[in-house]
Amino acid sequence: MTKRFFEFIMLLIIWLIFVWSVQIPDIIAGVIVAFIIVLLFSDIFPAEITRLLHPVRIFWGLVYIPVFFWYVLKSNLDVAYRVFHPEIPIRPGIVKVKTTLKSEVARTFLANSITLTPGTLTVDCIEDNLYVHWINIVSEDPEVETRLIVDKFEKYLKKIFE
Amino acid sequence: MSNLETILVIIGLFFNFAGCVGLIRFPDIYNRLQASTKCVTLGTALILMAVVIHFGWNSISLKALFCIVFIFLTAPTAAHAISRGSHRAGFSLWEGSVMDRYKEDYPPEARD
Amino acid sequence: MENWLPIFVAAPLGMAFLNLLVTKVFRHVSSYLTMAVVIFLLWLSIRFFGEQPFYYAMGGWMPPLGITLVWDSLSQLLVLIVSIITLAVTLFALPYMQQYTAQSKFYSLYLLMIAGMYGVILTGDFFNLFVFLEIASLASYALVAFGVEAEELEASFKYLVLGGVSSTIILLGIALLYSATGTLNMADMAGILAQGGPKNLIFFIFALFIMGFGLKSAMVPFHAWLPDAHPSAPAPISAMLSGLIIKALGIYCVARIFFIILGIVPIVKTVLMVLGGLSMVIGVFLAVGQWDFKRLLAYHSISQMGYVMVGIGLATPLGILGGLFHLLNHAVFKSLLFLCSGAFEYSTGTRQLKQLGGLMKKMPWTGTSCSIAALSISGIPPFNGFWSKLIIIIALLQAEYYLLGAVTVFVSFMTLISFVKVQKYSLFGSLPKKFQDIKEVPVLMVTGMVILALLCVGLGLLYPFYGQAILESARNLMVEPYQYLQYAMP
Amino acid sequence: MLIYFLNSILFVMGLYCLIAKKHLVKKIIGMVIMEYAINLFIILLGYKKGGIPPILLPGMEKSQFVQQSVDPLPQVLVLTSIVIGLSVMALMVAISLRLYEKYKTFDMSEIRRLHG
Amino acid sequence: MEGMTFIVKTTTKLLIGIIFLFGIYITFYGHLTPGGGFAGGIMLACGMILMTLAFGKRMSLGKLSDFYASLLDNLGAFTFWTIAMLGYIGGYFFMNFIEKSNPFGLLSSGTILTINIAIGVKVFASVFAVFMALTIFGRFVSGLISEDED
Amino acid sequence: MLFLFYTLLIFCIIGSIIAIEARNILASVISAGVVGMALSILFLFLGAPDIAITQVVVEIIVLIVLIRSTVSLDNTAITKHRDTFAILSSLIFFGLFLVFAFMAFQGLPTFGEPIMSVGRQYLENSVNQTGASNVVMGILMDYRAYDTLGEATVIFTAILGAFVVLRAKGKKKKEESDKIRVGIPEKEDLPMSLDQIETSSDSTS
Amino acid sequence: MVFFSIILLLCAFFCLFRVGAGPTPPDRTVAIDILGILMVSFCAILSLYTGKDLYMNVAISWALLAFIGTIALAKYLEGRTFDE
Repeated sequence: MTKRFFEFIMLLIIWLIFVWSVQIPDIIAGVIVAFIIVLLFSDIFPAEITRLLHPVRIFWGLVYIPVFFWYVLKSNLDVAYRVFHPEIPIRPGIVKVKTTLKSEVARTFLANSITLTPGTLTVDCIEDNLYVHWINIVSEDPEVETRLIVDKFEKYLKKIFE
Repeated sequence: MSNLETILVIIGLFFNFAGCVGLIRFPDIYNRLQASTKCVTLGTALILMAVVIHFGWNSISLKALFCIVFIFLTAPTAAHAISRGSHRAGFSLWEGSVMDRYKEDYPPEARD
Repeated sequence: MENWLPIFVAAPLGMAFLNLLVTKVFRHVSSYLTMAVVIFLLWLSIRFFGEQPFYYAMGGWMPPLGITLVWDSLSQLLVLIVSIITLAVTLFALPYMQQYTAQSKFYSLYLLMIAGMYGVILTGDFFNLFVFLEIASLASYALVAFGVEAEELEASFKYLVLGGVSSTIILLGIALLYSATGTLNMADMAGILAQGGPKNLIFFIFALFIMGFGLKSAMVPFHAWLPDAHPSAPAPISAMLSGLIIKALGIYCVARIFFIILGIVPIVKTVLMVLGGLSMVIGVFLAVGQWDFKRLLAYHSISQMGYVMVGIGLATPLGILGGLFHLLNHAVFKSLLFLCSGAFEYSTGTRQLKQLGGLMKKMPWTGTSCSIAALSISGIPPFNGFWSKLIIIIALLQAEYYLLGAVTVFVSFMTLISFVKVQKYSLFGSLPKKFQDIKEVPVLMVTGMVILALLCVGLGLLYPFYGQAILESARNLMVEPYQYLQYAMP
Repeated sequence: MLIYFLNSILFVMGLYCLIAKKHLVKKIIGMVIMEYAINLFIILLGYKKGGIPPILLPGMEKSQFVQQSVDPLPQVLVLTSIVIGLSVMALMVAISLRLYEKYKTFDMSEIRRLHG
Repeated sequence: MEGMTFIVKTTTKLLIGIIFLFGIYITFYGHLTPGGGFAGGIMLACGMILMTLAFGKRMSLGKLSDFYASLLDNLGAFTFWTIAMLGYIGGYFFMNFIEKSNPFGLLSSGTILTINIAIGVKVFASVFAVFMALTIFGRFVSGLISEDED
Repeated sequence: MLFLFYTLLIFCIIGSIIAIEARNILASVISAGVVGMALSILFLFLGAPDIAITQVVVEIIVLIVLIRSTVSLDNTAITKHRDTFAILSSLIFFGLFLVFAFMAFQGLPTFGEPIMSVGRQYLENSVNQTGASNVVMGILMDYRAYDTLGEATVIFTAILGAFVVLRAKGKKKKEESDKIRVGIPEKEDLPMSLDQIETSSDSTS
Repeated sequence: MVFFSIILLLCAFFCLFRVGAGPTPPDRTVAIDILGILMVSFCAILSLYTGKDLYMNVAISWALLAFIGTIALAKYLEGRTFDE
């Protein structure tokens, strides 16, 4: 029930941002629309999101955003360097890393973060193993790979989602 | 339009450009995906960020924020789907690649 | 009050939507609903026939802003033709379509096609004409492929490709006209173009429209789809396609746009006559060698539409009269012939002429109507086909086109030969063994055919009674197009 | 004028693909391109130099809006014509899939059971 | 495995509500912002298509089965026709018979809102239905889409 | 500004050349999608956001439906029966068409200055008369609502036609029931919530 | 604005090159995916210079819908039909 109420409020807020006017008909329409969508899709919406309401999690989420952004920027500079370098210094391959995250939302965010950060691209995730395409392999030891790729995000995501 | 926004737009365009050059220059599908997804996502996000900064508290900037969130959600997911699909369809890695653990663990003939 | 005019479009459309809703609850009612709508529309078109011309503004917006429907003598003629033929074909379709699945979808598409034709005929706005033309065309593409056999799908695909090309070309012409005049209303546009427009552009638009509507009405260089599409459809749809669609979507649009809106110029007249002459000759030569009954009829459609085009393209009062009269007659007898072929197929299961024979004894009603229609199409005196062909030939001779007149007579003779063959192989001769126990088709099908057969006789003999009211007023409009500006605009 | 001409090149290319290519999907693509070209042509006919979209926003001067806005009527026509193009394409795809099931090929020159 | 990987599934779960919300926004506010019933309807159908792609057909057909899709299709078209006929009773076919108010509100423009909603529903249902028809076709050749009434 | 239009148009033309001449059918489909995307941006620059947003959704639907119609990945175009005569004659015809079109376009108003005799009336009156501040929707849904009814009917017809064409069989045999069980699962089998989906998919995989 | 748009157009031309020349189907898929995100940039730049929020609506629809197209292509690449 809390989950549905949370969804309802969130959809209503998004509706009001889209509409950007607070006349009575707009709000009534928003309530109706949000109610319909909650009725239709509440079972699809992942339940873990409601846990985000906890203030500690929100704090860590806010911390995560600049960290993530910093890594994204670094990765872009890295890619730009490789792109404009005349010899294209790459050493690609697909490596296997382990994750300790359990919930699906957290794993999704981990996979997406990995995709956007230096030189890595999630190809598949089966059970606890992430298969990651790495543009410049520095080591063939799974432990090192895990430490290099996963750990920097895992600690934040664990605090946010679990 | 102030300097900050112009600089943001220019950096964004630079990253977009780098991504598209990477799309041309890199040798195989996975590397191209790497370059283009990262760079174009960040470049577009920076341009949208310029919109946010320019308009302040406004419907345009809030919609731009939403747009950034959507792009950061969808672009990596799409990249993941494409790479998985192409690997499953049997398009193998560039011959200069070092290793392919995915193929070792799940060879094409053993898949469903 | 002129309030009843939009009902012509609204009733079939609404019934098409309602049809599928109702059949989810009550089954087997869609055919009766369709029948009710068709009878209602026939009553409406007869009740308000011969009214003074007027326009109806949709939504209460005055013409240059809103869309208008126009009720004048040319639309009256076409509405009457459509209503009558539709009634007969619907009567025929009630038993005939029992052998197909998904009948409610059939009747919905059928009603949509009718609505599209009424929309094209009644509209006074260029873009609206395009939209309703697309409705009728799309419904006919789907209906051609209704029994989903390989040949039908193939024919439907060809029809779809060429029909799509023609629609796009027509849309291009409409866009150019809009750009040149700045309005879409037909009367407004005619008023602007009467003061003179850019010459090159107008000629280009003429060329585009000749290509587009020529494809829709299957004039000869553009006829490739018709001999495949018309025979492939179920028999009632063949009758509708051959009897109505190519007229309402092709010839009517040519008459309305070329003569009334754009204003005809001599070179276009020549082009129309050349196209018509080619269609007559090539259509009939291709028809003579056919042994498939419906395919033969389809080629004759091309040939007979050539007559209409020659008559209209002549642009003398008598020629236009002959063309319009032949349009009416052809709608009647060609629908009847297709219905007869459907009846033969319903009873015997084949439409190859060589496998038929001696059906006159077993199916007297069908056989008699088939004979009447065959005599009528080949121009034997008391029937209607004779009179219209005679008028066209006299008009040709008056305008001193002796060669074309001779060709017309020759084509009529070839038509006669071709239909003598049909009669000999299907109705007379010896009855094959496997057809010994066939019966006459159900009574509703016979009713539909008999109505058309009676019309074949009646239209020929009773011309003095109805000609003035129906045909000559439409002719007068086409000869003196400035009348249109007086009643189609505020 | 040149822009209209380039546009008609696009149109003619779609027409060429529709008529001359044998593959059914290529024919459908030709149809789609032709529809695109004609839509673009109609919009180009209504463009005004330095024009703004025909949407009146709050706080906009009415007379200035009427002065600057592009022609709204072609946009209406294009909205309708886009929908029509989509419908035609859906029907075409349905028929071509069905043809593929019947003939096991997409080649129009092998789909030739009817003669004429 | 039915559907795609859990990454795609989770993204779909997060996005599907917003896609629907945006589609309905586009439909409702067609007379104030660009869009309108047609674009909104297809956007809603795209949401259903995304669900079909990510979760498989049983999920999306569980949300909206083919029977109800075609019913909605007919109902949308019929509603549109009914609006036109209501105007006809009021004087002219398609007359805008609802009172209009200030030009920048949701309810400012009479029948346009209702027409937008009718078109949106109609397009949503029909595009989804035709997508399902085209997709399922070929693997279940034996019989499709025909609750054939004899 | 004009330079942008030309560049985008050339982009469209190159895209459609690829779409027409590519050997691989998937490449053709994707380039048709690219042309649609570029057109959407062009509409946006030309001051037609309504069309742009509609073009976006239509382009996506076209892409998805066309992908469905290419049945396999290595689906190459047909080159064996190249009818040179037909191609040549059609090229000549199209060349003539272009020449005449070029001559005819001289009669049009110059690019960027439309006549707008009706358009100006719409712009002046629409907001007061219909209450819709989006003039395009005002025209589409009120002044020309009859057209829109036609448009909705066109979609209805096409979808109905697609259903009719995709039927299993057209003609009944005599005395045969035509209640064929469809490939879509029964109503009762359909899961109504996510939990059922996930449990069932686990059991099947 | 024209200058920025021209740079974006250059990027779009690169993507078009990859669509035309890409040796395998996934390459083309990547190109159309990237093009979809580039379109958002176009809308953002237009919105930045005109100050109207209607362009952002178009941008959001690009961001949401290009994703659907890409997912469809990716599923097709795996060799599966859309509904399983």
